[in-house]
Amino acid sequence: MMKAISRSMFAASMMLTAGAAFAANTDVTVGLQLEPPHLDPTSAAAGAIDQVLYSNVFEGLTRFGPDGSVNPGLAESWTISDDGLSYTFKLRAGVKFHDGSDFEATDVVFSLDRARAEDSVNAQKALFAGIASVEALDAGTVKVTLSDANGSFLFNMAWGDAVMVAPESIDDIKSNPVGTGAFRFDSWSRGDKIELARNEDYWGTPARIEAATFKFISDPTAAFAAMMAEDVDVFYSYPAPENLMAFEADARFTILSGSTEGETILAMNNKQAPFDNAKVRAAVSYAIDRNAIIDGAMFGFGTPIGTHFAPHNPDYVDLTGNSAYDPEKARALLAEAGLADGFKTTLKLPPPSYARRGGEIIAAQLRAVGIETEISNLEWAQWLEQVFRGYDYGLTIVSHTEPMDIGIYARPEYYFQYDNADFQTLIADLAVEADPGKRSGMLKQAQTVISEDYVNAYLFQLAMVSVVKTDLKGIWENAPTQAIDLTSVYWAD
Amino acid sequence: MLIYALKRLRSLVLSLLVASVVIFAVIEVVPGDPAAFMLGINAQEDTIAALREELGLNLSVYQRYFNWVGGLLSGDFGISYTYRSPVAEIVTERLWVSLPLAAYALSLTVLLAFPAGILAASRRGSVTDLSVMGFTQLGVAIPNFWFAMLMVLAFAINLRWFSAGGFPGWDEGFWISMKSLTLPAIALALPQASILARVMRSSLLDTLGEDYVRTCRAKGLSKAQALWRHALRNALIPVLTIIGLQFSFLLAGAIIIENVFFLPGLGRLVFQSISQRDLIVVESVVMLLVFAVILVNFAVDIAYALVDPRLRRGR
Amino acid sequence: MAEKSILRLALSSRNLIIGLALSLVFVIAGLLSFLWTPYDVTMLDIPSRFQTPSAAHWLGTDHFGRDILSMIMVGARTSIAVALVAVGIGMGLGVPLGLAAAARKDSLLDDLIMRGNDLVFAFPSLLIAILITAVFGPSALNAIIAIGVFNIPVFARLVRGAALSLWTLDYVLSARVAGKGAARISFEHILPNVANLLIVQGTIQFSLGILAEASLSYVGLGAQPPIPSWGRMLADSQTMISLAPHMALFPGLAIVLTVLGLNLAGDGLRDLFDPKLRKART
Amino acid sequence: MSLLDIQKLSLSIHGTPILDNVSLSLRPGEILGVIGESGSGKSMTAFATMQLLPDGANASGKILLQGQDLLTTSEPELCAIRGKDIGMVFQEPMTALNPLQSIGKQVAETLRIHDRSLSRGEAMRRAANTLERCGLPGDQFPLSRYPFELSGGQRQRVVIAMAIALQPKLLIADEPTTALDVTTQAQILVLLKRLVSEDGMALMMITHDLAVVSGMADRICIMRAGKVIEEGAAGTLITESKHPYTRALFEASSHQPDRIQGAHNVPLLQVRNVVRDYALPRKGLFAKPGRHRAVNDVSFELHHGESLGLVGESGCGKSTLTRAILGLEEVQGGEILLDGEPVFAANQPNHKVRRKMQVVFQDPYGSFNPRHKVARLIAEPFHLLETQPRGAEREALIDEALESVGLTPVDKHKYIHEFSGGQRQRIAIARALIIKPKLIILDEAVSALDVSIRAQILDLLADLSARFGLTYLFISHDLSVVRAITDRVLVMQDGEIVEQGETGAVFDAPAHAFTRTLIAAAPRLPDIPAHIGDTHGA
Repeated sequence: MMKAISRSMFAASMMLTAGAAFAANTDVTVGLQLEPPHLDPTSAAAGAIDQVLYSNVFEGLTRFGPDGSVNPGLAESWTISDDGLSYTFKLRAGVKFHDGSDFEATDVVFSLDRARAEDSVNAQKALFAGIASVEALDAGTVKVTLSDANGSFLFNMAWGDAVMVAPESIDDIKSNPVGTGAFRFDSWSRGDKIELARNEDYWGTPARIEAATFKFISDPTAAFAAMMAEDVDVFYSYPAPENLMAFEADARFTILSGSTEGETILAMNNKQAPFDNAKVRAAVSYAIDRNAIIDGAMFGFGTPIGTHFAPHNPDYVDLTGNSAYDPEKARALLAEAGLADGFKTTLKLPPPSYARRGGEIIAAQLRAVGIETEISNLEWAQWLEQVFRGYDYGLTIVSHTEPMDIGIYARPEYYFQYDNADFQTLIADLAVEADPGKRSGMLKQAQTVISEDYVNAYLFQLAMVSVVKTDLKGIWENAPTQAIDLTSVYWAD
Repeated sequence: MLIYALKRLRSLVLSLLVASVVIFAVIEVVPGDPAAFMLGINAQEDTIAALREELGLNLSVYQRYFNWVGGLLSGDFGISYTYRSPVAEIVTERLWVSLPLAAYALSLTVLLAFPAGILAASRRGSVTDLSVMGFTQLGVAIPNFWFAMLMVLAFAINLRWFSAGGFPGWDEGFWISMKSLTLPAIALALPQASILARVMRSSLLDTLGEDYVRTCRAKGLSKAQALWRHALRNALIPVLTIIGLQFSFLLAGAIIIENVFFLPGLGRLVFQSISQRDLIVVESVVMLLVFAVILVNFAVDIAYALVDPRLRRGR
Repeated sequence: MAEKSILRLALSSRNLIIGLALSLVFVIAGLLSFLWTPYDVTMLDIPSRFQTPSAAHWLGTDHFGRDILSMIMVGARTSIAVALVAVGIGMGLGVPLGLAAAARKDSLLDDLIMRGNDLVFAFPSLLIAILITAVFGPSALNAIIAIGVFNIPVFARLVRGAALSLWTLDYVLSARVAGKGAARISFEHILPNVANLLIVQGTIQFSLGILAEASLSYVGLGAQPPIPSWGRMLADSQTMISLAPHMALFPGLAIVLTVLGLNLAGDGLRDLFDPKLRKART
Repeated sequence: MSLLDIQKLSLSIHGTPILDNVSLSLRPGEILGVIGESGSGKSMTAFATMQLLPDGANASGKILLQGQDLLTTSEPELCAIRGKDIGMVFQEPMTALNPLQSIGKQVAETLRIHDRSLSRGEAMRRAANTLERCGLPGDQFPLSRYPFELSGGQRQRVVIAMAIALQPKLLIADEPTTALDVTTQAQILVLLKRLVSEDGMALMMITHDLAVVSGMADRICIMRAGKVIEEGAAGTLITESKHPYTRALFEASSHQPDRIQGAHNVPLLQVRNVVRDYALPRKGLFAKPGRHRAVNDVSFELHHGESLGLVGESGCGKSTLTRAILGLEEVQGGEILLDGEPVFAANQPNHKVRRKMQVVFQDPYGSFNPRHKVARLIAEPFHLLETQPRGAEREALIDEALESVGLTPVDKHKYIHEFSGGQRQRIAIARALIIKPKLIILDEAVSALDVSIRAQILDLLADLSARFGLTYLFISHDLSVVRAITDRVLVMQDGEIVEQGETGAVFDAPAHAFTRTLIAAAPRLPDIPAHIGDTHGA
């Protein structure tokens, strides 16, 4: 309901200002920390690709709203069979790709078949795993048949990895993406910026701005300077929270602080001694002062969590009480586990500052209860190799930014190696459960189980802080997915 | 002259060959699978295998080496793993930033170092000499990235004379681009100019002490004439060596400065490529840089011959 | 005229004195940090972060509320140890190689050693250091190796060049007449006479090592936290430079002063050893 | 009126006194020989006249050139005088020219610097004339030649051309022939004499070698330790001077040590058909490296107790031959036997043979490792022995060696820099003696020494030979020394022995053309009346 109201208010404000023509400000420059490696959202995990292209250039059958809700996208509407196994999508009419070709049912079949093919290099292939067949009933209708009922299929189809591509332009997609969105790709000077131009033939409400530039500034100091010099209009997911005070004090800028899907956790290697002992895991959890970490590493931006679930989700349960900061109790638990003198372990940290800074704070907090950590700072590639695939670690800090990913706790081979048969059954049941009430209950139960098993130490929900010029309106505050939807961005007077 | 050049050329080719083996060998052992990196943490094993196949990572080491070297020779640097576009294209794009930056910094270096070095040498022991020596001593000691940080603080954040970084692209206009390269070029040039000024000074002092300078004085040349007409050209030989080294350093060693000023140059490309395990880019760029260094050394050798008749006449 | 020369003599030794004094300050600070620092550098005190210099914290505190003076003291230890060992590697391998190359001038061995040296020189050093740490993981040890490798050709070349001119001297010929072999001559006659050069170059490489260590740890490839290092302190301060400039100022000054001190000391030593300059003076 | 009049010139450099009240004068067209041993201040007198003194120099007195005091003349005026009114020629022709500039340009520069209006072409034309006058005709030595393409003597001609291009009134020549071979020296001296007489220049000829000036100077000035000892007309000064230092100097120059002829007819060293080749750097990329034959089919014998001279100009192969005899390098043909055994056997230097010979080198400064004490320095040859003496025995041997060369055992605790050049050469001899060899090779062993010191060392060598029955191979370019100390002499040219025989016979009646040239070129002192020449020692 609230959504609907805010949507109509947006629409109203757009109507009011539409008459005024802005000679000067018809474009926007967005600062981003990471540059996409290439421009195909369907064949890489890099979030930067989605940030630039999702919903701006590429669209899927469904799409995420600013609040994380799933809305119709290129599919105008759909019907679901009673057994939940077949979805019939009715496509929007008159949609054209940027190269002028029509968007038709065959394109949907092509896109989905490509993503789930044997030799597919889609980074989220699991999203398509349940699809048994995709067929075009006519030019405007597609039928997708699933092998098992999947309550989150429509949600899956909204992901950036499930956007619609055309066979005609697929060969060049990595350097010249052709989609159906409100913006078309214009140019890319690698290492510096990507430029998008408004798609004048857009099927829906055309974008308010004429051109958008994504500028890649990995260095936080440079980001600060670029923002201060007004070289960029908005810095999305600003990388250095320590500078936010300066922006707050400056009337030219507004800070948007929203939630993300990023549960930041101190992951423990559940199969490696001593973390195979729940008491030790509990001790670690009690030894950690979440507020000190949020304050010290994130300068106050972030919400404490007690389980692996996003606090903005209606099904969230606050379980922080299960592991409130209590060093005495941590020491007692260690003693119970036979480790009264503490122990030594490794703490492997990927590059983001939440991990690097948080790691130093956690190391100090663990040292206070007798746990010595040897910190090694890793690059992502090394982290994937050593921690994620090699299980060669004791502790690590990482933010899980995929939406609704509590299911990873049901995968015993997942890097923290949590193996709980009851939990696995619970998640399997959840996947086939369609009833919203029951689903909610099961989700809450799942949160509680992993919290009470102290699988990991749950730290905080990553905040998404963006610095925006005060005059610039329509930037999403929250980040239900890694996207910067510019379709409704505009300049106020 | 020709024989001399051919000899140098032969050792150039030999060095390149050895360098290519070394580079390939080093990069082969870098841990971290590019395919796994690209697909992230939700990827499935078969997807990664498919990508490895697509990238040609499943071939044998020898095959990959020969493919790579063969490609280099025919101008085909391969396709970047992450960017999925030809490495040659990416590198060319970056060279348009790195080369002008290196050239700019080198010009500044020479423009600062030559007058300072010559002045100090010609007035040895004077206040000028002492202050040149003092400043250069300081210049050598300052880490360039720290100096860059301080300049950003002063000129970009506080005074706002320059933008803190970034590169608008040459299409935006020559002067705008040059302006954005100015702070980085100064940060790079300051330590190099200090080194060069010191080399210039000591080299010039050495030649000023040579017998033939005394001969010139006996002919009636003033100190300044002896310096400009005779000592300077002789003093240039070690200076040329240093300039050669500095150019290659500026080309490759700008990694940190490029990061501080977020310039889309070669250094940053390599740095990013290493962390993204885009090994083919790393290999090719390192090879290119080594080639540049060796080529510059070759050019310096040839320049020696132009300066020094003894080499020119094949002795 | 005469007073001027005395002045210059005094000045050159003043170089040495100031240089040694500056470097010693940091050596002593580093050594002292084993026994005592004003604050524990591993203890975080987030509420008192970003404090500017005061009586309690002479150089202020960093973003975790750690005492910057204490961190600089411990960082001195890291920087000096890394640079010193890297110079050791360079000398330990470079000197024998240079001696061998000079002893067998124009032989295949000489050619191999010198070509190898050229090759190492042709590689962009910082890049290779980054690659090395990418291969073996970031640590102080790998930083040492990465810096040390590039010191080898420096010393090899220096020693070869100096040794070559020594080999033409009559006392080496006398030793050969006395039946001494190349190895023995190298260690008895050549090495002691290049020792001065080695000390001077060693000082310079030492200072370059400090700079290199700072660069590497600045990009995160040096000593790992919680061990403080000057380069990482600068890296940490970078995003906070407008918020807390003192965090960037003091570690930077520590680097500058140490390097300056070592360079001055090197210059002073060179003046002291260089027979050409010495002859001009007496 | 004097052209140059130096009055009471005193000079100190960085506070060290160099010249003390030096007064001398030169008339137009006159040749003045300034003679002195090292450290006498003769070169500094020249540099003071040119006003090209090193930093830190402080001069007082007067240097009047045609009445103008050069000490008070401004630097721009001095620049106008140098090269135009005074020209100067230096000792070391190899380094006196800018290696990067053609000889034509360098000579033309003298002309153009003093006459701005002179066109480049005209200056080059006149440079060509000047070079031709100096014996470098344009058809053989085009102006575009670079210094490295010329020999030492030719370079010295270029330096002279630069100095006389403007026909200055005064030419200063600072040891202009010291670095040259005797034959070249003779040519340069002839050239200087000719130019002086043609242009009516005055010449200040600075040298350590009396013989060089005795034939050409009008007047001679003897300097010692910064002072002028004696000055006078050349003829009378040489023959009639009563000043003890002058007399000692003359005596030492023609010193003849008392020697006992003790040669047996038993060969000690046999050199048979020795050939020594060097590889030259490759000419072309794929060309085979060329070979240079440094020693070509050389044979001779050296008998027990004999003193054999080996004479030749630089580059004739005598050093190469020395190294081959010492067993330092392998020969490509022939054999070298010492006491009947090869010095180089099975590609290995033969230690057993080597301990029978030792060597004394030319340079008293480069012959010793500056970081070792004398005891260790002279004990080095012990390495050749099968059992090295230790402890007291070793000390005794060191003491004995030092005493035998006129030093004291105390000296063994000193470092080499504490000794003078002459003392160092004694230490070098002590080092050679310590293992009691049969043969000592003296490789230009006295060439770097001042005449008075040289005389002492020659006496010492004669004495040692008598006491220990030593055999000497005396290698030198200096004919007078060879004549003084050897029984027989070998003359070497281009890697071959062109003449050998009794020293006296060869010198008095040279058979080979080269020997004749060599002997004719050697400067000679006029005979000194015997009654004065009796004074011994110094």
